[in-house]
This record gives sequence, C-alpha cells and structure tokens, in this order.
Amino acid sequence: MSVNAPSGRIVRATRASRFGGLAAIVIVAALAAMPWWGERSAMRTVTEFLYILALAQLWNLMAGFGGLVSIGQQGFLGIGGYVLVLLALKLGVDPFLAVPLCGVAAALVACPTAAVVFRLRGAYFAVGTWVVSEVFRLTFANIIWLGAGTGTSLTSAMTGHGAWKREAITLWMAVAMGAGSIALVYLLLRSRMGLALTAIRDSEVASRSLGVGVPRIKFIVYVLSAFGCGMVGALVYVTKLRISPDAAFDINWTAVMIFAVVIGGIGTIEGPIIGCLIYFLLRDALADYGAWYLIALGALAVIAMVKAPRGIWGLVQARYDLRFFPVQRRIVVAPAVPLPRGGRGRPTADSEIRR
Amino acid sequence: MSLLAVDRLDAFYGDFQALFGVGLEVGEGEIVAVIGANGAGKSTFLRSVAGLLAARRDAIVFAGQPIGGAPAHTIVGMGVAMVPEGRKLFPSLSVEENLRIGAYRGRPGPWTLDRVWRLFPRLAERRRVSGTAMSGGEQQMAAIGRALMSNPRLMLCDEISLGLAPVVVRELYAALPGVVAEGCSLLVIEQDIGQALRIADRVYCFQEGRVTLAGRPAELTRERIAAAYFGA
Amino acid sequence: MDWVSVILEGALLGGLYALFAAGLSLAFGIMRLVNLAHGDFIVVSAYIALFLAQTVGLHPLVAYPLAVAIMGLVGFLLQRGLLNRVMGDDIMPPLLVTFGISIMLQNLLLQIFSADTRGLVGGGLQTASLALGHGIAIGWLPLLTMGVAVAVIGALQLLMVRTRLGLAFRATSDDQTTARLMGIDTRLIYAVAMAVALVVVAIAGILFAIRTTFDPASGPSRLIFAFEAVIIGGMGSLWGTLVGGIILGITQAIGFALSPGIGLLFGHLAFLAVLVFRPQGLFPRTRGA
Amino acid sequence: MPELLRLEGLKKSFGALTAVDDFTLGLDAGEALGVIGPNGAGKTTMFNLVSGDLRPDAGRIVFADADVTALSPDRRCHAGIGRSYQIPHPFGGMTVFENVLVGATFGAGRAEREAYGECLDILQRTELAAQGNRLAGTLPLLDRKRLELARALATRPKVLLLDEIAGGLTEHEVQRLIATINGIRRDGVAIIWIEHVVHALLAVVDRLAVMVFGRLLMQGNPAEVMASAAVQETYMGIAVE
Repeated sequence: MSVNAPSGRIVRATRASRFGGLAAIVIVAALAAMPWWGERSAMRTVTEFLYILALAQLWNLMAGFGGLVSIGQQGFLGIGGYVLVLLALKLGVDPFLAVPLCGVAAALVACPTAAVVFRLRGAYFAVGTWVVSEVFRLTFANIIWLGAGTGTSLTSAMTGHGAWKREAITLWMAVAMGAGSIALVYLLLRSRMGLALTAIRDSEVASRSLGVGVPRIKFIVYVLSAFGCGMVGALVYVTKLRISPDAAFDINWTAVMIFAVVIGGIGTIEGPIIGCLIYFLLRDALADYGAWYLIALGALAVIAMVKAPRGIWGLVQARYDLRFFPVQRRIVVAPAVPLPRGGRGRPTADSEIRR
Repeated sequence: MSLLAVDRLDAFYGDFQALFGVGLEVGEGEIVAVIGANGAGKSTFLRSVAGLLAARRDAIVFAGQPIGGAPAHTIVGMGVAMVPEGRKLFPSLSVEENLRIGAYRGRPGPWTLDRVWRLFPRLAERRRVSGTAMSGGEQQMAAIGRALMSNPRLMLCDEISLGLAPVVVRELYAALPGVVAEGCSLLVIEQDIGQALRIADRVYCFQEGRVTLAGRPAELTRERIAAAYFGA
Repeated sequence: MDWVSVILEGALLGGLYALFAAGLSLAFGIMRLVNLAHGDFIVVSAYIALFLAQTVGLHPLVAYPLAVAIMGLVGFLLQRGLLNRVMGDDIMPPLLVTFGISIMLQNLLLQIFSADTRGLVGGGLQTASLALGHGIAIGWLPLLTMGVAVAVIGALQLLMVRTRLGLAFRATSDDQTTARLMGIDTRLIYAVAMAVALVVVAIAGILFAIRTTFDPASGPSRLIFAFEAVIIGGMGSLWGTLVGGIILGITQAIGFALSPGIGLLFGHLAFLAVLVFRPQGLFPRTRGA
Repeated sequence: MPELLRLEGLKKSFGALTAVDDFTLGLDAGEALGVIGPNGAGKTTMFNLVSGDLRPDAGRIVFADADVTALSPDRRCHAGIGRSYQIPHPFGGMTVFENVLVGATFGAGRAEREAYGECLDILQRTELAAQGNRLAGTLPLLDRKRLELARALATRPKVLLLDEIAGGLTEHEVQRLIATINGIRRDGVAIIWIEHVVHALLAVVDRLAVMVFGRLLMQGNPAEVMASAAVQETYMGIAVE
C-alpha cells in the first residue's frame, strides 16, 4: 500500500509483515479447521488461549497505545457473562446468538461509566475503574433472580446443540475474537484514530492544540474495549457453563491481561501474543503447584517493568527491527531507496533499512 | 588555587550536546558573571556544577575536590548553594519554612534566620505567608535568603533579575557585596549585560555551548561583547 | 431499627478506614505514588502479627508493635530497592509494579497460610462494649480504633508541620529537583516516607485483624475503602481523609442495616456520587496560594 | 485588511501573581505581530489564553468575528488558531512525518491519504525532510522546535502562534527561518511571534508589541518601538547606562 507524493512514497508494509500476513492466514485457517482434526482438550486450550489473547490485545489498546491504565476491565467481562445468563437462561435466546449481544450490552453500560471514571486521571483512574467493577459485582451478587452470590448454572440453556456442534462453534467464536481483536487493534492503529490515540499517549496537551478531540477518542477506545470484554465474558461462560459474581468479576482476569502485555511487550501488537504464550506455558509448567504460577507471573512482570520496560518483543525489535504488524507510516524516496531509518542512533546516510 | 575550577566540561540532553569543553574559574571572594543569548548553555552549565546534570568527575573541582557528577544533595553539603532560575520556592511552605529548608544540611557559618531578616527586612513581615504568595522581587529575595541559609562558600545565581522591575534589581544587586564580604563567592548568570558588567570582577560569555569571551569588564568593549554574544 | 447506634457504629468504623487511607494519602501526597498493593500490605501485617503472636508465641503487646516495626522496615527496603527504580514522570511503571506485587503477595500468603480465614487475639477487646444509656452501646474496639486514628493522623500532621523530616517531605512533594538543591537526598526521603506509610498500614492491619477475620484475598477491598476515603475526604489532606473515612463508614453501616448484601455497594455509590458532583473531594487541601 | 483576532481586557493570575493584567490587542488577517518583553512578563501565559490551554479570569477573545473565549483548544485549532510551544511537546513514539500528519488530519480535517503530499511539502519547508522516518523522541532540541512549527502549519491555520522559535539558532539558521516564515506569510497566514532574537523579529513583523508585568507597555512600528527610551530601559537594560 503506497501513495505517490511529490518527493516520495508513503509505505507501511515491511518484508516481515508480508510474510506475517501469509502466516496469519494459514494459522487462522488451521485453527478454524480444528474441529475436524483437533481433539477436545486441545480445542478447549486453544479456545481459552484465544479469548485471553483478545482480552490482552484490548487492554493493550487502552494502556499501551492510549496511556489509559484500567484495572477494571473484568467488570465488563462479568457483565457479558451475566447478560448471557439473562438472555440464554432466562429468555431462551440461543447462547451463541447471545454472545455478540452481550458485547453490545457491556458497551452500553460503558457509556455512562466512562463519564464517571474519566473524571479521574492516571493512577486514580486505574483504581476508579476497579471500584466500578466492584459496583457491578456487588449489584449482581444481590440479584436473587440471577443466582445472587452463589451463582448459577447455564447447562440447561445449552440443550439445543449437540456436543460436536457446540464445541466447534465455541472454537470458531474464539478464533473470531482472537484474530478479530488483533485485526481491530491493527486496523484502528493504521487509521486516523490510531494516530490520535498514540498522539494522546505521548502528549495530551499537544494533541488538543493540533485539533484532536481527546475526550471523544478516549471514550471510543473505552467503549470498544468494553464491547470486546463483554463478548469474551459471554464466550467464557458458554464454555464454563457455571457463573458466579466472584468468578466473573475476579481481579485475576485483569492480572493475566496486564502480565501478558507487560512481559510480552506493551505498546506493540506482537507483545500480547508472546505474553499469552508465556502465560500458558508457565501455567502448565507449574500446574500442580497451586498458585505459584501467578506468583511467578507477577514476579516476571515486575522484573520486566524494571529491566525491560518494552518487554520481550521490545528487546527483539531493538535487536532485529522486525515488524509483523507495521503501523508506522514511512517515507520512501523514489526510487526504492528508503530514507535512513530512525530509532536508536543517528541516521547515517548510507544505512539501508534492515528488514 | 581557585575556589571553583571547571575544565573541558561537556553536557548532554539525551544525544543533544549542550556544552562543548567549557573552562571557567571562580576565585575566593570573587564575583564572576556569565552572559550569553538564550539557549547558549548558561543554565546548563550552572545545573552541571550544582550536580543536577551528569558530568565527568574531574571536569568540576570545588575547593580542591572533584565534584563532577556527584549527587546534588552532597554538593550542597560541601558549600555550593544555588538560586534556581524562576526562584522555585516551595508553595506549601511558608517564607520562614522556605528559609529553614535552606539550612537542611546544617553547615556552620555566619548566616542565620535573623541575619537574613536583617538583609531583607521585607521578608520578616511576610514570614508566615506561603512561599509563592509574594511579588516577584520578594520571592527572589527569599530564594537568595534560602541559599544563604546553607552557609555556602559559592552561591550560583541563575537570572536573578528575571522579570523584575529595575528598581528591585538594583536593590538585590546592592545586597550582593554584603554577601561576598561574609566569605561567599558568586557565580551569576545575567541576561542584563549592563548589570553583569557593573557587578562582576570577571565576565565569561557563552555562545552555543562554548566560552567565546573571558576577561575583566574594563577590558571588554561593546564590539567584543556583541561579537561574543551573537557570534557574528 | 436503632438508627443512632447504626450511625455511631458506622462513624467509629470510619476510624479504621481513615487509618487505611492515611498511609495511601501520605505516599501519594509525597511521591505521587498510588500503591496498588496497599491493601495487601494491610493483610501482610495482620499475618506477621498472627505469626509472631501464635506461632512464635510472643505476647500480643510484644508481637503487634514488633509487626509494626517490621512493616516499617519492609516499606523502607521496598522503596529503596525496587520502587525508586521505576519512579518518574510516567505513572504506568509504579502502577504496574505495585499491581504485580499485590498479585504476588495474595498468592504467596495463599501458599503459606492457606485460604482459611484467621483472626487476631484482642484480649476480649472485640466483645467488650460501653453502655451509653437509652439502650445504646458501642464497642470498646471501635472506640479504641477511632482514638488511634485521631492520634495517628494528629501525629502525622505534627510530623509534617513541626519536624525537619516533615519539612523535607513537603519540599520534596512540591518540587523534587529543587529539594535536592537544598541538600535533601530525595531517594532516601521516599524510602522513609514509604516506611512511615507502612507503619500506619501495620497499625491499621492489626486493628482490622482484631475486629474481623481475614484471609489472603482481603487486601483489594481494603485498598478500595482507603481509596474511597481519600477521594471523599479530598486528596492530600489527612484530616479530610478522617472525615472521608467516617462518611464512608456511615454510608456502609446504613446499607448493611437496610440489607446485609448492599452495605459495601452503598459505600461505593457514595464514592461515585462525590466523584461526579464534587471531584476535588469535600476538604481538598488547597495547594499553596 | 479585516480584523482577524481581538483580545479584550484579558486577565489571568496564579494566586497572588498576576501573569496577564487587562491585556488588550488586535491583529488583522495576514498581519505579522512581534511580541517582546523580559522573561516572566506573561507572554507565554497570554499565548495559553489565546490557544485555550488556559481560561482567562476576565476578558474576551474574538476570532474571525466569533467569541472563542470558552472554546476548547481543539475547537480553536479547527477555527484556525495554530499554536507552537516554547517547550516542544513532540509525540516521541511516532515518526516526525506522523507528528505532522496528526496536524493535517485532525487540525485541517483532511483525509489521511490526501494529506500525505502536503505533509511532505511542509517537512521540506521546515528542513525536516531528512528526518521524516525518525522517531520524534530522538530529535535534538532545534529539530523539535522545527517540528512544532511544522505540526502547527499542517493544521492550515489562519493565525500561527510562534513561541521563541529562533532561540539557540546560528545566524545562518535564523536567516533560513526568516525565509520560511516569510513564505508562510505569502500564503496569507497571520503570525504572532514571541521572540528574544530581536533582529529576526524585525526582519518579518509589521508591528511590535512590548509586554511587561502582564501588561501591554506599548505597540506600533517596530523601529519606533525599539528606539523608545521606555522599552530600552525596562527590557534591554544596556543602552540606558
């Protein structure tokens, strides 16, 4: 994709990204075909990996690209789960149809919530989002009709589907959410709004003075993330078939999102993918040691923030300058000799872009 | 042996170099002025001496001891006090508390609270007021008083005439010889060249991070200053 | 429904919340640091006191002060060794590091002490109460907690205003760079500030653990109560935090009286109401004029 | 020329310190106005009031016959007020080209692809073309100042506020900056320029205003203003003795 301009073309794709695009299509196709070749436990793990990846990408969109650190996204995840209970269990709506509706419900709730939490800034915004999530948790914990504190089961809502069909659709939805969240973040960052979002992260004052409507951008990103979290929440409880306020609104949802993004590489699209892989490897490796995997994860995140704030992908990028999801617009002066690359040191005249 | 000897001092903001091999000396009981256009590196130089910017260890020697790159709070303990650009009084502290914090290291010496009240009587009347709830001139007096409270052997003054009416500037500069008499040398950055030439024993001119002129005021003609100032 | 004793009890509960909040407000006032592990340190101090009193067998009057001292040391080392490295203009590193610590502490306590609920011995204090006539009685423990809260906040206020350390705290809080020009080692001041904050946290933790049972996951909600008391009271003013705690205590007590499930919800809604209608809190300490 | 901008009785104080005190000034379309005065005279605060970063305690701001006093900074930018900052605020994590693109797409409201050409042109005019792909966070101070100018230009302003953009430049660079600004004026853009490098100002502005202690001391023909004893006494401090 390039546009001709008087003194150069604007290019985004890198060799890595062309290769990356191809690989992504192959992977998505392979995952989507799992119901035919994969066995059940592998499918369940892949489903879980993909919806956690979606959560991590959405958290990263807000914090890594927008500078908005929320520790209350589990609030919208919980809402997604409970709207599923309302629609599928109480009103008899097909659970798989209900999943997107749960996302919309979470987004609707996010609108008034945004008006409240955006009165706070920085660390206070973070704790404010947590309080909001607690308000949601306590609200549902007091609705007897939806199972109150002990929660409720969703199995009776699943009767309309055979086992194979249920697991296949669940997997496809997970693939849609995992790949969809990456596509959403990628396309959004390549758009005008992406420019504004990263501008706000770097300097809110300068963004305003250059015509960026800061509150509107923050609001859109907040509601979009809520929509994603709501859908993931619904999918989670389609698979778990049992929901309770303490589980649906558990802070550990946010802990996993944050640690995956921080360890993998905050502010990049590749980072959360690596972070989620590490999370699953660590959880399996320490599976029979109780909560030690969470302790190890927390420790890794703390070490990352101190020693490598740009995470593992940050280290790789500094070393090899690979970009699978190139968002940066680069000027290429005709003919195909690109301008010297920015980044670490001084741009030297003869430095060819390292692919 | 001079009180302060700066030799081949470089300074950087990230990969942007602001000072190029600066050399300068301040003798015991001397008043040295530094002039130069905006962005010539005057404040950067003062911040390096005060320890707010990284510097080569032996690039700055105070009273025979290398202090280059030492942490700011230890340099103050050795007797180098600073009156920062824009005065920077502490808003949530009263005038008296601002002066007391100046004596945080408790270095022995002639300067006490009463001596400062006598030097700047108007401050005594305003002692309970918050540090920033005063006029520019009064704030400047408090900032100088605060630096004196640490009983310095060398006081670094960054643009003390900044934004002040000439009559107030004259009053401030009138107080400085009294300070020197108490055994405190001065290194003064001054935007107002006339004021600098009147007060200083020796003058250095900075231009684009380099010393372009050094000498006694009497030897410096307007043309040499203009050339050093603008680099024509 | 005896509303008088409900409100009185809520007000006294506010003393505990003010103690929760004082440590948070101190750390934010001096260092602009919101410690997301604040609630977990409250629980950690309760477990240390429990360990010293019951496992090691020290008398509570020895074990509890010792636990407070240990927490002070923990605060100093935590700031000096770790948090000072990530402090800076960007608010994200300290936030994420303290969040990491919070998750680590909760799960570490889980592995060491298991998930069973525990309680601290209060020497019969929990049950003793004082009759005020007209059938109204208030417990000795809540009264003592309020007394300790007022004493601690008073002591902190005196420290800030009367002492050399207090001057250094306030100067560093106003302008860290200029404070260094006064000869203040601001990194050391940050460590001392966190030590003081965790001493207050330990006092709160022990009183909280005597009052109710606790388990490794009790931390986060304590952080939220502390945060709400600070916001309701107004950022940066310790006395405002006490009033914020009392208001939070009362709203929760009313909520509990109406129906056990929605006590905390009432508190959160009061917090959100203050946030929307008076974001700067009820008693904001106006920065120097 | 019709009047483009009018400041009426602007007042702004921080506690006891009055930064801008009953400040009234007008600017015609396409006109270039220089503003001088000692540091701490309230010049940048006045700019913050015009750009909307600060709200005045009293007074009005009228721009293109509309009262913009209560308008937010982004809406004033859309109206045509372009602002550059004395202390540069680059978008450090984005390339220089992308920094300018933000101005073009959000300030001037143009579709991204259409704006590419103009952004490259602006990079050329402000001598940043070679730095186009470089992360703005790694730029030296002088290039950051150029980026402030380039970004503000990209918003297609009717009036451009420049804040000490010539400070620290060599004489040769000052001449090139003067050429760039005169080029901007040829496009009909009005300019208000706060500057210490007085000879650069004199080469561009039609009118000169002197601000001291938050007040307008005097304004008028640049040569006359510079020659007046009052200006030299308070501002220069050299000539009088």
